[in-house]
Amino acid sequence: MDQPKNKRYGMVIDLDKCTGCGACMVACMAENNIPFRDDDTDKLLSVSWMHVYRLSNGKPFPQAEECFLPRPCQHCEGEHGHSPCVSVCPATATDYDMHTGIVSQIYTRCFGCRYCMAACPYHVRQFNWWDPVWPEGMERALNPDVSVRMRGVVEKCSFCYSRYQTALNRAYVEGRRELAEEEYQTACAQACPAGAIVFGDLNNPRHRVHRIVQPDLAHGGRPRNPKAFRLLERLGTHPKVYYLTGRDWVRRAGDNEVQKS
Amino acid sequence: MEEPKSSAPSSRSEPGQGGQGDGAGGAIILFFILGLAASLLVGWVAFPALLYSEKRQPVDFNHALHNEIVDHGCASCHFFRADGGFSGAPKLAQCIECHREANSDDPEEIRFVEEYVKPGREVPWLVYARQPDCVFFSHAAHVRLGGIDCAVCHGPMGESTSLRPYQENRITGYSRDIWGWNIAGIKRNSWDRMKMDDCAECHAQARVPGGSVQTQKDGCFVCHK
Amino acid sequence: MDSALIPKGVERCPLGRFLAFIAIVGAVLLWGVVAMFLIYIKGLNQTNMNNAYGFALWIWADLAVIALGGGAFFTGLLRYIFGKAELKNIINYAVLIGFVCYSSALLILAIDVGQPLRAWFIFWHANVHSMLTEVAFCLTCYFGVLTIEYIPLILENRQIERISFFRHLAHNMHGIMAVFAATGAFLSFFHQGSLGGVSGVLYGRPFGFRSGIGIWPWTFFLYTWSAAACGPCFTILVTRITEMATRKKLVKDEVIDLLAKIAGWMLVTYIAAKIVDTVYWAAVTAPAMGFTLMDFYTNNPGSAYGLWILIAEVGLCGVLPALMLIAPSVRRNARLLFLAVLLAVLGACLNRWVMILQMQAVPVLPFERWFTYFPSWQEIATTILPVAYGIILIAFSYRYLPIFPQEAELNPLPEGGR
Amino acid sequence: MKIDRRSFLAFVLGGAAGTALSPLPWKLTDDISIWTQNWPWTPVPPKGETTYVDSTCTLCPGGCGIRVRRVEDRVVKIEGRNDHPVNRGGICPLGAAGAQLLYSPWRVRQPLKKMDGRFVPVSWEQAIGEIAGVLRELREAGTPEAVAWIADTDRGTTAELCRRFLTVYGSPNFIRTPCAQDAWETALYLTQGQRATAGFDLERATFLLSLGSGLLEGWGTPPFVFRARGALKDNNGRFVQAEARLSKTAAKADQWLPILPGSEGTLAFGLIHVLLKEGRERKPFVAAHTAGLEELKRQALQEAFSPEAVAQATGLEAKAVVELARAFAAAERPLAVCGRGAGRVPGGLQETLAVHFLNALVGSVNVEGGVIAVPEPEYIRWPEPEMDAVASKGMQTPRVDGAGSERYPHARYLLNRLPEALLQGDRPAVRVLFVSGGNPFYSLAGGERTEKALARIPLIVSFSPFLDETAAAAHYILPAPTHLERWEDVPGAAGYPKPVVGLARPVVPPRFATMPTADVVLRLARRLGGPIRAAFPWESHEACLRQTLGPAWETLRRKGFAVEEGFKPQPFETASRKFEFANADLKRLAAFRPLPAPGDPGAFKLTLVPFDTLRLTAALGAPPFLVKALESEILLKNDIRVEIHPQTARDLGLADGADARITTPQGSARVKVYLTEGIRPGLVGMARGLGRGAHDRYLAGKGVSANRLLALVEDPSSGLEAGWGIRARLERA
Repeated sequence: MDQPKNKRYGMVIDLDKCTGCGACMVACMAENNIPFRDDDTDKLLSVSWMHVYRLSNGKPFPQAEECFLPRPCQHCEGEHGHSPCVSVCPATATDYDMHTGIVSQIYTRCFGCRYCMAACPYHVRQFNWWDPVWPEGMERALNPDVSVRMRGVVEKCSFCYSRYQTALNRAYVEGRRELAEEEYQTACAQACPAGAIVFGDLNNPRHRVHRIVQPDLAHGGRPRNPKAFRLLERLGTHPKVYYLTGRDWVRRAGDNEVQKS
Repeated sequence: MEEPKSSAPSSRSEPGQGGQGDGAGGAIILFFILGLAASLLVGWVAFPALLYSEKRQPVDFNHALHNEIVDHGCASCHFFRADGGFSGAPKLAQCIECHREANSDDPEEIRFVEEYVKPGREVPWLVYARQPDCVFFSHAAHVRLGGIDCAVCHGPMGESTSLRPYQENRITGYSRDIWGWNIAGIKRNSWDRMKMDDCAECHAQARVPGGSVQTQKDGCFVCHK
Repeated sequence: MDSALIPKGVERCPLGRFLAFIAIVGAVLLWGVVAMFLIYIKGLNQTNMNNAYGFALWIWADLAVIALGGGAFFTGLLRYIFGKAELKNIINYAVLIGFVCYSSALLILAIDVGQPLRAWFIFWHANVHSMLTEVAFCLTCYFGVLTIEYIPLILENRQIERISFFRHLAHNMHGIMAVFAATGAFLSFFHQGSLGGVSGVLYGRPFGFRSGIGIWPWTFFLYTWSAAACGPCFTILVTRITEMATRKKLVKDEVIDLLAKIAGWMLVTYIAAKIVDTVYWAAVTAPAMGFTLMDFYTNNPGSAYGLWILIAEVGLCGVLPALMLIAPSVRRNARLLFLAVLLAVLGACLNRWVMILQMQAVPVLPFERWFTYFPSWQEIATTILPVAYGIILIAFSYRYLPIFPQEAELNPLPEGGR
Repeated sequence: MKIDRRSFLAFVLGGAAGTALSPLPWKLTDDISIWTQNWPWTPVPPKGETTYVDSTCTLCPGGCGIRVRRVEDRVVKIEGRNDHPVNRGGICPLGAAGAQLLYSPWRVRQPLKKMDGRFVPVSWEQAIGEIAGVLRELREAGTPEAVAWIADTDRGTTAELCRRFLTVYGSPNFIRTPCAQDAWETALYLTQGQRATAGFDLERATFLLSLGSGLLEGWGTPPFVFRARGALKDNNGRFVQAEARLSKTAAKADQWLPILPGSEGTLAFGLIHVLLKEGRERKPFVAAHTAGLEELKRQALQEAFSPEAVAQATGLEAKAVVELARAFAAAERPLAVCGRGAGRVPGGLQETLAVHFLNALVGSVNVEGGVIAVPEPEYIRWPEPEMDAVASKGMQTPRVDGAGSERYPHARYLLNRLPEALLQGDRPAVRVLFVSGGNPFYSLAGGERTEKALARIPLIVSFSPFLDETAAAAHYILPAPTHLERWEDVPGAAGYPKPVVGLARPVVPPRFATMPTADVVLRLARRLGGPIRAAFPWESHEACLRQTLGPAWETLRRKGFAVEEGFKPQPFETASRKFEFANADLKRLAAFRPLPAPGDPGAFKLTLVPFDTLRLTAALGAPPFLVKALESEILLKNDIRVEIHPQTARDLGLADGADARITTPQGSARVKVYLTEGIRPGLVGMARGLGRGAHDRYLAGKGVSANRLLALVEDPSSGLEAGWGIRARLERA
């Protein structure tokens, strides 16, 4: 069977545009059936595929500056798809798909050893410490395109893979095999009122992500755009989520640096 | 306190043991066979009977009869929706298009009209092929793209004149068709089982190119959600 | 009451006192079992783990007991492959301790997973790239080997031995024990190493990551080596504690001395390698990832992972016991020997702790803070559970099985005794 | 044959072998794992056909276009409409969580009547009948003006029907809940003679100066403002935020001016001072289109507004004030906005006038990239109702809130003055209060005094779909359907610079026995009969909408919105046909004077400043997703965290996360502190929207409400609510 060209789905988040409003988080929660609890204030016990960090430049008032950094799963490519989390899963519950560049997580395969969580430096992986419970009636808002996760498994952002599946379904029914850029967008990119999140195929020069980032695909997708950077570039995880900023301190906050004095 | 010397009875028992051996050997073999037979009976006969509960479909639908009347075969009632999804078991609204009133004096049709059409109640069909929630099955990919016939997975359902009983796994809540009706999991036809391995088998045969880094087969998200 | 079960030629405490002891330890065990069921029923929310601390006390306990259980494979290797015949006097106990350690590890692992009822996926849907897969397979296989090694011991019970089949079985199993010892050593090499790989391969975690030789990171070899070095130390430690508890000499000094000497030299070589590894990591691996050594040890209020922990692990619990153990004078001094093996055991535990717990405490994203963790009582109870279980198993084995071949000789019964 | 131990063992062994050779253990193992993958207590959403319905969000005055995804008859997701001019695909967190409001188990499911302090279900017939009875009595007693109606909007058919009802009934007391538009609308009227709302052409401005406006915290229509800020960035425009706190808006500004709170008006006058002094006003515009500049000069060139004096008042450097004024004047399309935080408190009229003057001086009024007077929609053209004598007499009585009175002739609604009015006399001036939106029992400042005042009203009727604070305090709850279950015309989008009308439609049938508020009004009118009944010739709200919109109905129904793309602002309608910096009306206003925070600075060393966040709302509460998304810097377990500067913390001996007690002249509450360099020393920042007495268990009982600690502050020039903070004390708890 002939196969369409491989995609490398990725995201660019303009940190100078992001306002930290949280629409991406909520849109993600609604799209992906994220459970909520009476007390979700301990963010280390809470499930949220998208987390908005609040970065500070560490300077005193009034030189203090802040920046908001939304963090979905980085969908690391590593070397040949061996992202930090994928190779450690003992039960093949998480995988890197060369056709899309998406790191999958199969909740029914996962048995909750949490090795992947220890492996991920971005803390994108979250464990279902509790049974998900919806107050009576609110389970009606659950999206059937995304499985509800049971207690005891790890979950993470899938780049709204279910939206890819349903978009492909529509395309197949209409006799097409390829998707237009706007046909497959993640919930966060779609919702962002500031237009800070751009999503698309990094392999496709016509897609906005490619045009913005200008990825050097021969070198793990390093951005050629000088304003673009990736989190923890030095680790060699080769994430497919890029960040844009014109502020130097924000850029520096994206990676660790040994001070040469 | 007991006798400090205890080696005597042990040495005494040894020849006795050998003596008993022949007579007891037969008994041992017999009991072994008894145990074996009993457990095989339990495992192969009693267990499957206990594991599944049998349910009848709400309406005994005659596929063969309908297939003769309709113009587009299976697709007449089971079609692709505009959202790319597959309609699956028809909604009452579809049935009503022809069955506002009973078209025959078939008692089953009359009952269907009385119990469902008139009160406007959806028919709670039991879907033999219903997959677990974690599965994303794209009819579009298989039928439109792959050109696979319905029967490859669903068997000659369209030729049936009556709906066979639906068996539900008491533990998992799923249809017996998923594991297959053969309790040993032996399949003779492509539609005999619908477990993940069966999907994978067909994908391997069809040389669906694998994107998985871990397995070199299909990526997990191809069939999961 | 139970004297028919007690090995010949040795004396045991009265049954009443024995049962009282078991009851006390059993209460602790029960506490752990309650916690275990609580966790099974309510889930892992009963722990104080969180999304930043996915691995915690249990994984540490696993790694630690497996390292300490390394005494079994290494003593077996020395006894059966390298022909250190004297060690036959301690091999039984080493096997028993190993059995306890490995069964405990499996028990803890079974509690630690979020979905225990499908934990078998690790075998059925194994991912060959994962260190944990390797650990699971080797661990299970080696546990089987340990069971096979332990069975002849059970068969030597006075009452069981009376049945000729079992006596012959035990005899035959003893005969081929070298095969199992070799298998055990082979399996141990891999799973001890794989456990080292657990943190060593995590290239997203600069604290744990060690660059590799072929497919394995250095921690692979360091873990195997440290298990071989500290495992026998643990065997000696437990033997000595048993001797104290029973107020009897159970193993001759020269046996202990030999094992301690070998462990000492293993420790010397291990700690040398560890120092090289640490230096290379601090000077090359970590800086390439953007970290200096002090990034890992400072500015962590609440975590308290200061440089002291590295000094404690490598110096106090590494170099010091290594030097002590290779000194014959220290080995001859019972107190100093005890101290040395204790330090070595602590060193291995500390190493496993650091490689799992501190690894997760260190923030990798520059804008995150140090993460803190303190186990819940349920975690502590379930971690103590295997200790209680181990004590009970050892107590029963000691009471009813001829674990120590030299015991009768060292403790001649008074005239008129058994 | 003897069955001994060994036979038994053989039997067991045989059994084990047989079991292993049977499917039992293997199938059971597999099935048990499948069971764990589908635990019966973990819900599985039913599959079905996915459809999309376009509608308009009515959760805030924004009026964004939404696209509602349904699976069969369930709403599963709300997204922004890509083709909607206001939000163009974007959506705010509240809008995105809208389905949780629809499916909230804390919705009011049928009419409720409070009896002996508890709500009991009653029929619609009974509830409406009983309320009509009370209304009839009041009319018979000749005091129809004792009925008041609080609504969160005064536009659209529902609001107009409510107001019409009050009018023909005989009460002038229709009150819109306060917002920054109150001040802007008055400013536009006084300077331009236009009855219009203020729109801000943020997308095309090149220099945006915000005087304390939380542009990224809910001010205006959030998706529109957000996108506009992105456009400013793309156009290399400049964005300056003057605010005491490093809010999200300040954090995203190109420059943050950490001015003292409450000094926004002074800064505006200071900038005017510099502009005029240095002759940097846009002379062609000023000469051709404005009048009264001399008067403004007299006012602004006072010593009190010199850069030095302004520096003193704002905490900035004089140089910074001068530079800001120059940069503002030099920009191609400068625009200044005000309305603190999300704009829920109007602020002083003079302050808004100063900002508006600033815009006029640089020519940014009714032009591209400036403040635009957006006319109120005119599609509602109902015939004047026939009024009977009682109604006419009632309508002649002064409004209970004093709006339009001698003292505040230009104010239209002054809800903030209602509590004091209610406390006068033996009998409260209001005997029946209807509340449709705005949740005043929560969102009005003033703490216990406000509560006490409102509690004096003998009959309160809430139309809230949810059990919010106002509903909880009401005597009747006549639940309206949620925004996804009803028809609603949505005229205008807050701050959007063009006239736009949206249509909200029932995306799903109503879940409960609810009734649109407009239909309740129609039914009440029918019950009361006579001229009241005659004023409402419509069968239902939907019928009213159809007839009112006429031919536009079909367009709206098909497209969902109507926008006047080629809209051009109307010429000024003042007597001079110019923008007037001065006129008789303006002259009569009390002079500008920065309002201090209430309280004795000696006893209360600190100042509490409330702030808004998009993850909380005032009226609606917050659906579970918003509470989940709330930062742990704001809420930790059940404790609200207040922001203080590390220096302030040191002075008070408080560490980060420490428990503290905050006390203001209004009250006291327990809080936890959050130390940040992003706030001026001496201030205490507190998020608005927590401390809810009602709502669901995800929100209720968490934190404290800033409104309980704040006092109502009346602007002397307009009567509008102008509180921006209160003196406070913080102690270790």
